[in-house]
Amino acid sequence: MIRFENLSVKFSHTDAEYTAVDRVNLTINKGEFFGIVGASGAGKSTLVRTVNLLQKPTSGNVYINGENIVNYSGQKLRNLRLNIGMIFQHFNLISNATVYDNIAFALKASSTPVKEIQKRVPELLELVGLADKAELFPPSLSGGQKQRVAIARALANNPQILLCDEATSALDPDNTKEVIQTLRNIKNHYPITILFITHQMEVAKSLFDRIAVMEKGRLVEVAPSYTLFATPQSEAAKALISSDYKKAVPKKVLEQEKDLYMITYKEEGAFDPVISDVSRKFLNTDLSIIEGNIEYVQDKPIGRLLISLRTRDEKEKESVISYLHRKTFISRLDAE
Amino acid sequence: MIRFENLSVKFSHTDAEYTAVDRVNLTINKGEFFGIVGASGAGKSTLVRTVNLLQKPTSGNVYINGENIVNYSGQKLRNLRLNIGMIFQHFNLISNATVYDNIAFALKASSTPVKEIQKRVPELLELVGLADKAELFPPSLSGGQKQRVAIARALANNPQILLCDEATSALDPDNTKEVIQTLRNIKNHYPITILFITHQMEVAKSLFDRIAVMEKGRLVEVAPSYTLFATPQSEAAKALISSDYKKAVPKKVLEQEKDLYMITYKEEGAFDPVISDVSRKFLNTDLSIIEGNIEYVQDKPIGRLLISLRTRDEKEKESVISYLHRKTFISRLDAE
Amino acid sequence: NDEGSKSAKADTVPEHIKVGVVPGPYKDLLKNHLTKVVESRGHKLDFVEFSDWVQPDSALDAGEIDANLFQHSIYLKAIVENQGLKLDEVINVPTLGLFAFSEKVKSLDELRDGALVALPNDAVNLSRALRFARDAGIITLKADKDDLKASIADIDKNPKHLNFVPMEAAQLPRSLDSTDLALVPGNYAYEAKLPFDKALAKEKVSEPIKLVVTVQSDRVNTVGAFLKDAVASREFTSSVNADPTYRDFAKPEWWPAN
Amino acid sequence: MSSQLLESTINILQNEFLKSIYETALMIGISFSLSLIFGLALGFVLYLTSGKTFFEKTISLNKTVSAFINIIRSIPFIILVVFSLPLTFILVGTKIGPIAASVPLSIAAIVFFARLVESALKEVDAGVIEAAIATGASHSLIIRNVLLVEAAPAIVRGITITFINLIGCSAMAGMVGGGGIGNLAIQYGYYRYETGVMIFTIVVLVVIVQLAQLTGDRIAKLLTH
Amino acid sequence: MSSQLLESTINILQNEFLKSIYETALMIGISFSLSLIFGLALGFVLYLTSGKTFFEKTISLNKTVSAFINIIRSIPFIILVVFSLPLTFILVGTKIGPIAASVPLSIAAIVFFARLVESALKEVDAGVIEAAIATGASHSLIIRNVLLVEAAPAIVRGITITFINLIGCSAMAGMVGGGGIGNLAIQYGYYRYETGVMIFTIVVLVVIVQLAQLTGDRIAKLLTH
Ligand SMILES: Nc1ncnc2c1ncn2[C@@H]1O[C@H](COP(=O)(O)OP(=O)(O)OP(=O)(O)O)[C@@H](O)[C@H]1O
Ligand SMILES: Nc1ncnc2c1ncn2[C@@H]1O[C@H](COP(=O)(O)OP(=O)(O)OP(=O)(O)O)[C@@H](O)[C@H]1O
Ligand SMILES: [Mg+2]
Ligand SMILES: [Mg+2]
Repeated sequence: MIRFENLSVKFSHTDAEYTAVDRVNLTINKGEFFGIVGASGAGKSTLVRTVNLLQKPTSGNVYINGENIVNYSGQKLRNLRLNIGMIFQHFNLISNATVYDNIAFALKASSTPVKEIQKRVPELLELVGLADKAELFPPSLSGGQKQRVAIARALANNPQILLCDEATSALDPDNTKEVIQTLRNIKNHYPITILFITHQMEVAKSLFDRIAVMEKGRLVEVAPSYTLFATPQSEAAKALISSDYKKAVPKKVLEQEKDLYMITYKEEGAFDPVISDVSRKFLNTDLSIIEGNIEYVQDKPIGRLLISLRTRDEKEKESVISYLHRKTFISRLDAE
Repeated sequence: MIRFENLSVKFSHTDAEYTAVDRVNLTINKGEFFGIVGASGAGKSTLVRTVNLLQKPTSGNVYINGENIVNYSGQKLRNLRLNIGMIFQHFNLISNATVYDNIAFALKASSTPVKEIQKRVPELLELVGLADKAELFPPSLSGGQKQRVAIARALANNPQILLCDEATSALDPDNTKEVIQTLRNIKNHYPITILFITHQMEVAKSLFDRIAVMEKGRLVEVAPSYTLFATPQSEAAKALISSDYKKAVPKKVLEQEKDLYMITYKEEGAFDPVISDVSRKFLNTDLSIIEGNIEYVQDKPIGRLLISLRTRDEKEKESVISYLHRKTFISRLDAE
Repeated sequence: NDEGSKSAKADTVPEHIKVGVVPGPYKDLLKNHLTKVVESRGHKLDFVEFSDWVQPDSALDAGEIDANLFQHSIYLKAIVENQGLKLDEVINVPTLGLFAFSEKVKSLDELRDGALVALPNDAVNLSRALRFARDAGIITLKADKDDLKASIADIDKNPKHLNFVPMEAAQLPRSLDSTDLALVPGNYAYEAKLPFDKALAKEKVSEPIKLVVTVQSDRVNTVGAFLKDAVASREFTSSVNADPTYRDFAKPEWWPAN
Repeated sequence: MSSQLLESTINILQNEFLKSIYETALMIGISFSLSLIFGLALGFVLYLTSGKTFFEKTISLNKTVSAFINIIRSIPFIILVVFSLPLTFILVGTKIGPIAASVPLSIAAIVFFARLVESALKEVDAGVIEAAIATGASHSLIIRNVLLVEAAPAIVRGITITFINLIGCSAMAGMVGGGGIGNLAIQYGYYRYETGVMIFTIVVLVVIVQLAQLTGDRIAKLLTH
Repeated sequence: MSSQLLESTINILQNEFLKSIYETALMIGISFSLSLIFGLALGFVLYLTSGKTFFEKTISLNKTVSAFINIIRSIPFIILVVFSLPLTFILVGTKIGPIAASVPLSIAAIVFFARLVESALKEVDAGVIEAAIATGASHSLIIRNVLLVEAAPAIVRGITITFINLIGCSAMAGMVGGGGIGNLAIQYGYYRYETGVMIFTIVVLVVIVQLAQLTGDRIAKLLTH
């Protein structure tokens, strides 16, 4: 559906040249929820902006439905854009137009009949929970409200492709969930393809089919969400995903517990009562969960637990560990 | 240190009146990291903006260090503001001034000698990881980079009070952690008071001493972070905090497991090997962790696990549950 | 169409005669003294005011007005030559000359070396002022090539090294405190109520520089004759003579003595 | 003011004032409306052809229009009046009177306002325009619903400035027999030392200008959010 | 053009051109510099006193200044010249010549530019100003480092417009013996039918205006980020 081929974007300053996107190759399938994550300044926004040619690539190609669009212009480009909704990192609302008119604008862009606009705008406002703010102007809106207007505008034309640049960054968890639910519903209705930049890993987990990790303009990792969260490969992905337990768990606790192990459940064994089993098999070793997180990514559980082995029998410990080895990934945490 | 007394802010539109902040009473202590959370449009930004009088309250008072500031003006107000750093939800950088000059501006505001400005700006840039972007102009920065400039500007004058309006919303988790670490370090050096609005519960957990929850202009809950996350009282707080497990756990799993219980560790019992104990005491019942999260808020663990009781002896189940009752908060999850 | 309307008009004297004027004493002259005469003969005068010296002629040539009164003979001749306009004068009227005024000196001889002399900057009055200065003996001009076009550059001898500054004529009376001498066209001096008897010198208003009533060449015998007749009438001249306003105006040669 | 002077003032005003007001209204009415329409259009042309955001390869068109505007703006108004006489005759069939005077006034006001419009459009936030472009909207929709709306306050301030400038310029309409209040002030106040008439007409002008300014400011404020 | 006419043109230009250039340079130099300084200041006064962001209770000051500016802008330039004569005399000791002409030119340019500055400042993003205010910066720092910087491109465009307007107005300096190129065009070209001189001077004016526009556009672009 969308294919980046050796895509680079460079910016030049005075004499220096800065490569914001560096030879990216990537294919995004029709109907996919595709996430892009990466550190601030990694080039995510720049990459996504090439899809509707707001950013002309310096080199390389972008194929949409098999057609290379980098040289599109005029009516052809406009038709392309009519099918692509975009939510901007900075909202970019028309400040002297009401909320209603901001959304109506997108509908006018696609030559929607007035009657239908009058029907559709209230629907969209309802969708983002701003039915009572239709007549306000953007400067009177809160941050999250602005973002929701931007979301409504992007969805107005039932686009085939939706580009979201941190579309939920200004929203509280509740609203975020609603937006995600909305996007899911839309996806259930027709095969919209979504490219979604986010820093919110919660969002990434619950939304994406696959995720690309960017670092300094490069694509360093592309994987299904589950794989990425379960077994991140690149340093960049690890940095983004693993909440830093060493900092999260208080020093006092880390010092107190001598034998700390990090276990990560393998997908197959996720529903086995591992801790129950171990406790019964090895009576002299208590397993206490110190910190951890077990959740579902793409309907599959991902578990990561920091456990303390409190053993009264050093030899048994070995056996516990090797037993756990069979059921999970396990690694000793160096107290350091 | 900061005290809101019966504070209200109303906006009027044509004829309607909108109450954005509704009779808020709140005291924030010196040196406290104070969080404000709440749904989009709840009035968080409006409340915080009264602290440096960017927003004049409609009624009520704001005391800073015991002095009511709502009628401050002129030099007195400026002096107050010199001691208050603010990070805006929309960054608000001077677009025609370089990153360097944007930060230098705050230092000039406090009449810092030129020599010192030349020393301090690079330090601040280093602090937010933008040393190489000093000569760029804001429109060439990525979203996160802009936010980091705004952070550096707010910190420039070592303010006594720091107001952060979603100061890390555009940052990736890694950068967010760094900023939080930076704020913590600052706090270790001198008793800065921080008022921080955020939607990122991760940030809330790791940063705040106390948290206020706002809903429709009202303060509906104020509690130490631990208490709030462990035992949220208001609906608003619950909505923000509890990740919605019913949605997170796939339907298939929920249907498959008949006996699902949610257990929440009590602070005292958090380090006990509860699951180990139960497994050994009740040999006919396996405990499998389906979903959950154990983490540290204010250096104290908060645990919440969704467990499945797979029993081969219905009578034993009762005993398991009452055993768990002694050690934890436990409630049955209705399959529904 | 243009031609057609012209010839149509050429036959008759219109009921409303449109006269182009520049506001000032000459408009008043017509308005206060000629209107009655014209009305008594069954016609009306409509004034079209202009504020410059080019448009009234081109409007007349285009047939947009029926006559005008603002220029003297020499100017008219030059215009006719330069622009190929088909205009003719029919009669001249009492006219104010130029006056030399000063707040600094009592006579022209007292002018210091390098004194500032202000003159009108429009071509008509400028050349006139230069000739006036020549006649007053403070400069000489180069062998007269074209009376109407004498400009500062045509000054030949300037023994006192006078510094000539051309400027808006109406500005001359207002700037007397900034100049040593100002050569002020009479109508502007008149409007500024400068005392004519305090003038250091007075232009001799020769016949060709008296203002003339002008019409299109092909209407000399209709509108032209009508206006000439009205102006030359006893009613008009005695009415003007009775008005003290026109005491200092140089009367045309044909003007009756009383 | 002595009663005699007062009488003269009243006399002149009775004869001339209504006519002058009418002439001014006519001249300003025509040239102001034309400058709004064509100045706006020309300002948009300048803006839309200036970069790569809207049209590509139009830099040469932009330079041509810009140079054309600059040429007109270079010509002193009095000479512009002369230069435009042939055009005036073709357009309105006469070279004199308030309607004829409206032609050079319109030309001057159009190019002047065009520059103000261009300047106003250049202040519109690039992000907002980009968002509009991203919807696939046609240029005409973007012009009407984004550029015009966002630049509206600045354009209204430009309209105020243009109107006031026109009032000033229209004083020179006397050149071609256009008359008008400004000319009344000049002819009677300046050339004929009728101070009473001058003061009165200037007061009228001040009132008109002040009203224009207040109206403009109010509208600009209403349009700013 | 016949060789005789050409000779006459060359002759006139030899005599007058350098002097005219000098006079124009003098008049524009003085009035342009003054309008930049005072127009900018007045524009800031208008802006800063207009709302509650900077000064409170200054609405009456704002209205006074605004009315004052409107009064000046209401007065036809030719009458402004007369009105300002006493002031001119006090300031420069003479009522004639290019320096004297600079006084009314400056007055007109100052109030004109002040309005453009006001308009430019009103376009500055409210959030950016708010952020600056929140730092506790003094008004003067905010003016220099925020308002001036953010409004710079629009102000530069305003400077270009003012400069070009001044070139146009300076043609009227001939009124008080100010001379200048515009006056040369009017006196020789208009009144004396020296078409050669007129065309030449207009070409010179067009070049000056075009250069001013290009320079202004370039600077405005450099200042926009
Ligand atoms: N100037 C204004 N005029 C009218 N209503 C306003 C104005 N400013 C804010 N509001 C309204 O006040 C309410 C609170 O806004 P505020 O910006 O404080 O919300 P918030 O809690 O910060 O939300 P968010 O998390 O989305 O930023 C919103 O409903 C908003 O529409
Ligand atoms: N117009 C420009 N000129 C110069 N550099 C630019 C320009 N636009 C972007 N950049 C640089 O390109 C890099 C990538 O920017 P981009 O906006 O794509 O980052 P991002 O991944 O979206 O970051 P964030 O998460 O912070 O929004 C940044 O370092 C930025 O400074
Ligand atoms: Mg980005
Ligand atoms: Mg907010």
